[in-house]
Amino acid sequence: MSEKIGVYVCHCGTNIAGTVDVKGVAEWAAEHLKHRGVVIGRDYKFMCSSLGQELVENDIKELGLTRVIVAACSPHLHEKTFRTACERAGLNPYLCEMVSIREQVSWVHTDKVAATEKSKAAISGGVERVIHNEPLEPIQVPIHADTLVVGGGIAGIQAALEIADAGYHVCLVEREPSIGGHMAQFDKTFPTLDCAACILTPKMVEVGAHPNITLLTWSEVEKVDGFVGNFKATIRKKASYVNTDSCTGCGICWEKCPKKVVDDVFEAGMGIRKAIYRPFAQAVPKYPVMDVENCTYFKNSKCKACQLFCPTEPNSINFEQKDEILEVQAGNIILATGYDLFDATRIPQYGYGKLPNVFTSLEFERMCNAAGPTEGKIVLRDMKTAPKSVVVVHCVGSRDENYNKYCSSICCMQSLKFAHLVMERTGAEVYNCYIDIRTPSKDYEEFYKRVLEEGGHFIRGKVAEITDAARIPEEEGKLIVQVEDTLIGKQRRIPVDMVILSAGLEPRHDAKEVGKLFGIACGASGWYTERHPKLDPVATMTDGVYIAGCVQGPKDIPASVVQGAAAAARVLGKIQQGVISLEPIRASINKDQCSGCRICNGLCPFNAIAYIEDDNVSDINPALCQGCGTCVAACPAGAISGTGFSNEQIIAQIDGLLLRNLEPAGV
Amino acid sequence: MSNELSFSNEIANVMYATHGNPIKDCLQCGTCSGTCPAVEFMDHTPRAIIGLINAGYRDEVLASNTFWSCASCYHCTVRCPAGIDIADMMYALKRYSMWKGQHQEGLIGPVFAQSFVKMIVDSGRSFEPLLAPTYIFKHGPRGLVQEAQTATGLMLKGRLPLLPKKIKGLKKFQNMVRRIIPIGEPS
Amino acid sequence: MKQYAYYPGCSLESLATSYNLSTLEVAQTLGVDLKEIKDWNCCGATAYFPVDELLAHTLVARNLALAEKDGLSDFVAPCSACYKNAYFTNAYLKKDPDLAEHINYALEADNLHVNGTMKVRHLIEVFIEDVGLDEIEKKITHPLKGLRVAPYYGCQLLRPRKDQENVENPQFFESLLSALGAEPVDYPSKTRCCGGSLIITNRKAALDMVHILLQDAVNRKADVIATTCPMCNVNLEVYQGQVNREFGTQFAIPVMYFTQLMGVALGIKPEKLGIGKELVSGEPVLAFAY
Amino acid sequence: MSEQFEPTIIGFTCNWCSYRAADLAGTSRMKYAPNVRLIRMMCSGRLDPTFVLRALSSGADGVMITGCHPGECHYIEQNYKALRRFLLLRRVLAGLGIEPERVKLVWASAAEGARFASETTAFVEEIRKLGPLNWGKTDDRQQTMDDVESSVVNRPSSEMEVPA
Repeated sequence: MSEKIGVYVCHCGTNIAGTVDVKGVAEWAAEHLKHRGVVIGRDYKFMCSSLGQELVENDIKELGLTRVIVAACSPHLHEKTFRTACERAGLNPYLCEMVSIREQVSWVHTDKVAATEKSKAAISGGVERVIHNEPLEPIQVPIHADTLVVGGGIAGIQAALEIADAGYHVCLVEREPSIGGHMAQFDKTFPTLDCAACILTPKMVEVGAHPNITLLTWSEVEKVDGFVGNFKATIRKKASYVNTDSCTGCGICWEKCPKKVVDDVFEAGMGIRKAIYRPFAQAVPKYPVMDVENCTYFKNSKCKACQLFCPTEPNSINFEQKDEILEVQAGNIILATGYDLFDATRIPQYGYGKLPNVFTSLEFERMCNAAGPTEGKIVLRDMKTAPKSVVVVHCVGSRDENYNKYCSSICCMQSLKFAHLVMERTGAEVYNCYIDIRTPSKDYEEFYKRVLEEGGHFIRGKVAEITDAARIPEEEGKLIVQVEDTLIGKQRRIPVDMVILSAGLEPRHDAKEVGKLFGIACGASGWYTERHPKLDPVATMTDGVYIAGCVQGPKDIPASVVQGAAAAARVLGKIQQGVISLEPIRASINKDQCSGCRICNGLCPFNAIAYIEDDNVSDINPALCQGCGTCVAACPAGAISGTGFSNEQIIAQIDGLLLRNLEPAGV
Repeated sequence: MSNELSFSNEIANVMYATHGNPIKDCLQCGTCSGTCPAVEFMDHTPRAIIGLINAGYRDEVLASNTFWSCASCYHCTVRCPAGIDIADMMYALKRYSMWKGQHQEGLIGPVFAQSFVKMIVDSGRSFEPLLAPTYIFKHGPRGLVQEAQTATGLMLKGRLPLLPKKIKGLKKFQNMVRRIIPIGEPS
Repeated sequence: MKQYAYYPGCSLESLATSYNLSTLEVAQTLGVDLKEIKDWNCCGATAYFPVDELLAHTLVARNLALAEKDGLSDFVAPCSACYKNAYFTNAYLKKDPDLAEHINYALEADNLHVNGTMKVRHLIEVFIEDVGLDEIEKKITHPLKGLRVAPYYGCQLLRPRKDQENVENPQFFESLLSALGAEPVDYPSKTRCCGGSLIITNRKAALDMVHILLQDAVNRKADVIATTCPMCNVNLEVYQGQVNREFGTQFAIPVMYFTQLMGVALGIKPEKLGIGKELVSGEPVLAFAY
Repeated sequence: MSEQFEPTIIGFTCNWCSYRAADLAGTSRMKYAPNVRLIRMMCSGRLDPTFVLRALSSGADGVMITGCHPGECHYIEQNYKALRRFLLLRRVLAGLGIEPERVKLVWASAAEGARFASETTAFVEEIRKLGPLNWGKTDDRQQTMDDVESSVVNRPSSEMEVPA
């Protein structure tokens, strides 16, 4: 046996020593694993202390240790500590392994004998494993200084501006004709009631004019290749049939366009636009796009009014324009693709879509907006009558096993805002039907108080149903909201003119596919999974891909802005490093053994395995590989090995754990 | 921790087939009570009953007419955002209160349930006229007159048979029942 | 031709004989072979669960076991309460081996064994899904043109089933009525409870619930209410008189089984469908077809 | 107290969820049976079925495989592959005359320390009921192992894997 292994058993004060005979374990290892190369077994009060670390370092230097086992707490706590100590003493850090005898032994067992025996087995397993460890070097990857930001809502805008202002180039891709996202649709923002457009428009303009930002609207990412530091995105820039070189955004084309279309996106179905349109006046960029599905010319080759009246020279309308495919290089990617509004028709008992005066939150936002379809007047679906009484329904589609289990986080404040706006603009009676009022942010509770003082009514109860079937004369011609007022324990029927459904937020309908494109995963509720929910909320499991805003979970504007900025800071940090080191836990293919069967190719969720036609073998890109090892387990030829988790290591560890490595009795 | 079963767990245990329904998951939102078509006739709303159960107010719950007023329409069950099978819980409360022999006085529900069960065990089928005495008595003279009018009407239309039907394999059927509840020895 | 295990249920032998008659007539006309389960027993309706849950499931399981013994695959009930009981006992049997064991121990005394392999169907489902609306439409000889029908789903036909199904605003009954040439009425309480067995145990509550249903149907100018369950039918029809006395109303709206309406549209003679046995005359309905 | 059989169990955990669940069980001081010895892998997708057979033939009485809940895999969907392999493995075990119940699959998120602890204890009890496996404690262990490995390796690989 050529390896010299040192085994260190930590007392962790009494945390371990209280349940495990640490001294006995260390001695046992030195004696019974001697034939496996263990040259020293020590126990120490606190291995993670500097003195404990020195113990290891000195032994490496003096005894010439080639492998180190530290039996202590979980490797998630101190693996780095001990590996760094080994490195200081000149030993490759990956030749050090930790064995958990605290979280997995002393803290969870009470029987001292059993705990001691389990510790021995664990160390035995660790020793067998570490024999097969190989010295490894971190993988070095250069970082391309450009960043791709996907999604031009407030989170994406914030991220793009932070990075661009720091002097680096950003490509911002947006699916719609303009950036601005949902925030551009709102009228007022809680709790300060600033006008959304007033605070958003300057930022949008800044994006449009920024020398470091390439803005690609009406565009979608179709494919992402590469890996952290070196992504290559394929982007489809959809034909807008407008030549942006000559277009001035004067608006004559949409004025003259004869085809009216209900605007389901920006106006939430409340208003109309033309077949050639700019979604709203402050849109960035200012150029219109053509809606091919509704354009008269594209339907029956007649009309061309837009082209006819276009005043620019040369004419800016180009019916021959084609989609463009662009390739963009980027070192990092920020995904800020936002949310979809919960579809209220999924709750038939609320009557949305059937009872005209039931509105969704987004419809109501448009109605309040001075630039919206009613010019800011709050009216019933007849577009003229002001309501005398309104119910705001909270938790529509949220906190409900039948729809979404999670709290959508913004609806309480949004509903309070609605209540305020209704009272302010119509003087109507407003009832908020809620389960709990949640206002946990700065100045939010104060806003709630304000709405209470203004005379808003609050009924604690989730609305059961909304109907137009009157039972008594007072209910005739009204919407009747049936709800238990749980604070008085009575079922109430509240006749009102208008109902606003505070619909929850949902992951984008295509979040799963988009996530796949970027190699990131959705959690159980469909939002993208962050690397750590508390300590790493904007990074993802895929290096170089970050998330910001509602893609990560429901959040309001301040929180989205914070995340946009946070993601930008993370990206800037990476760019400044120039080069990043990646953990060398990777799979690799032995080309001589590979039969080219390609089973592994489809198994990799990160597209790290490619088939090389010429050699008839598959190959793994180490920078894309995340080291999960699925391909290693699947390779029928045994041609793939997993660095750090090889077959040899695991099988040796199994034998060690089962104590098959001990010398047979009597020998 | 006390070894005694909480009242909430006791009730959950009586919900055998639906397996430990999450009565404890109730968020007191009131969807059930807002939905319930019979809530006006209940002394506590369904939500309040769940609250009382979770708070361990056994006597108050058993004295309530809420679960005897449940029509088993399951509207609360399908709407409950916490996934509680509330209608089934109402059945569980009925069972529990009958086992304990503790329920509000003057209710027809328990008497009806018992006579209904007795009838099925005796004949294997249900037969409306046999039910009449138990509830007509409870309704008082006015109820009796109304019931008699209705019954006569139905009789004339050939909708009330004069003799109860019995299933053929009644003995074996009763043996089957006997394997689950004691109903006395076969005569 | 596919054969179905037919479980009429107790009501269809007494209060709801017309439902049974019309079911059998319509099934025959549409080529649906209903084979009545031999010596079935009462399923316990809603009155048995308050006493003993296990026994309630056993009573239902006996009928399922009898049907399984006949080697048929579909168990069909025309009564919504019977249907709901059979549907859930059957489902629980499949997913809960302990429950199945208990029940089978009891069934053994009757030389029976249940596996939970049946597909439990409501009669209306069989007509709509297996026969198909197109096929029904083809056989209509007396379309119910202009007849405004309020489809009353009631509770247990839909609930507590909810897996991905629209239990709040279903449409299949409406489609069937349209296929018959009738005009389905959109009214808000089509899935609202009629009070069910409360009519016996809490008369006041039940009458109140029936009152609301009748009111809604009449407000929306329905000529007739169509039902899929004997219990609903009795509550809405037989107790209409008591509702009128209680609330001072003057309802006289016919309430008919959907099979009776189908029968009329298929040209079957009213007597054969049990029309004439109701306390609120169904005569006005016939005027639309003949 | 009479000598009761103490099974030896090998547990495979993924680095991200179930290993952290075990950590959490530790930091929360939840007590569970000491019979399971854990091996950390990056992902349950790394689990080669031969590891399980190796463990069983080397003296383990049971094997517990743990991973992130479906839909929560750190590597997007590799735990589904573990699930697929697990199901196949149980068939192979049955074919070899070994109770498939000796191998258990448990999903545990990093927040489910309690679940990890209770599932472990429950599994130890299950294996205790089954009794010692004693596979490989005979002299021809190596022979058996070779048979087993070939029986798995020679399976059509398409059967082993989830189509991409």
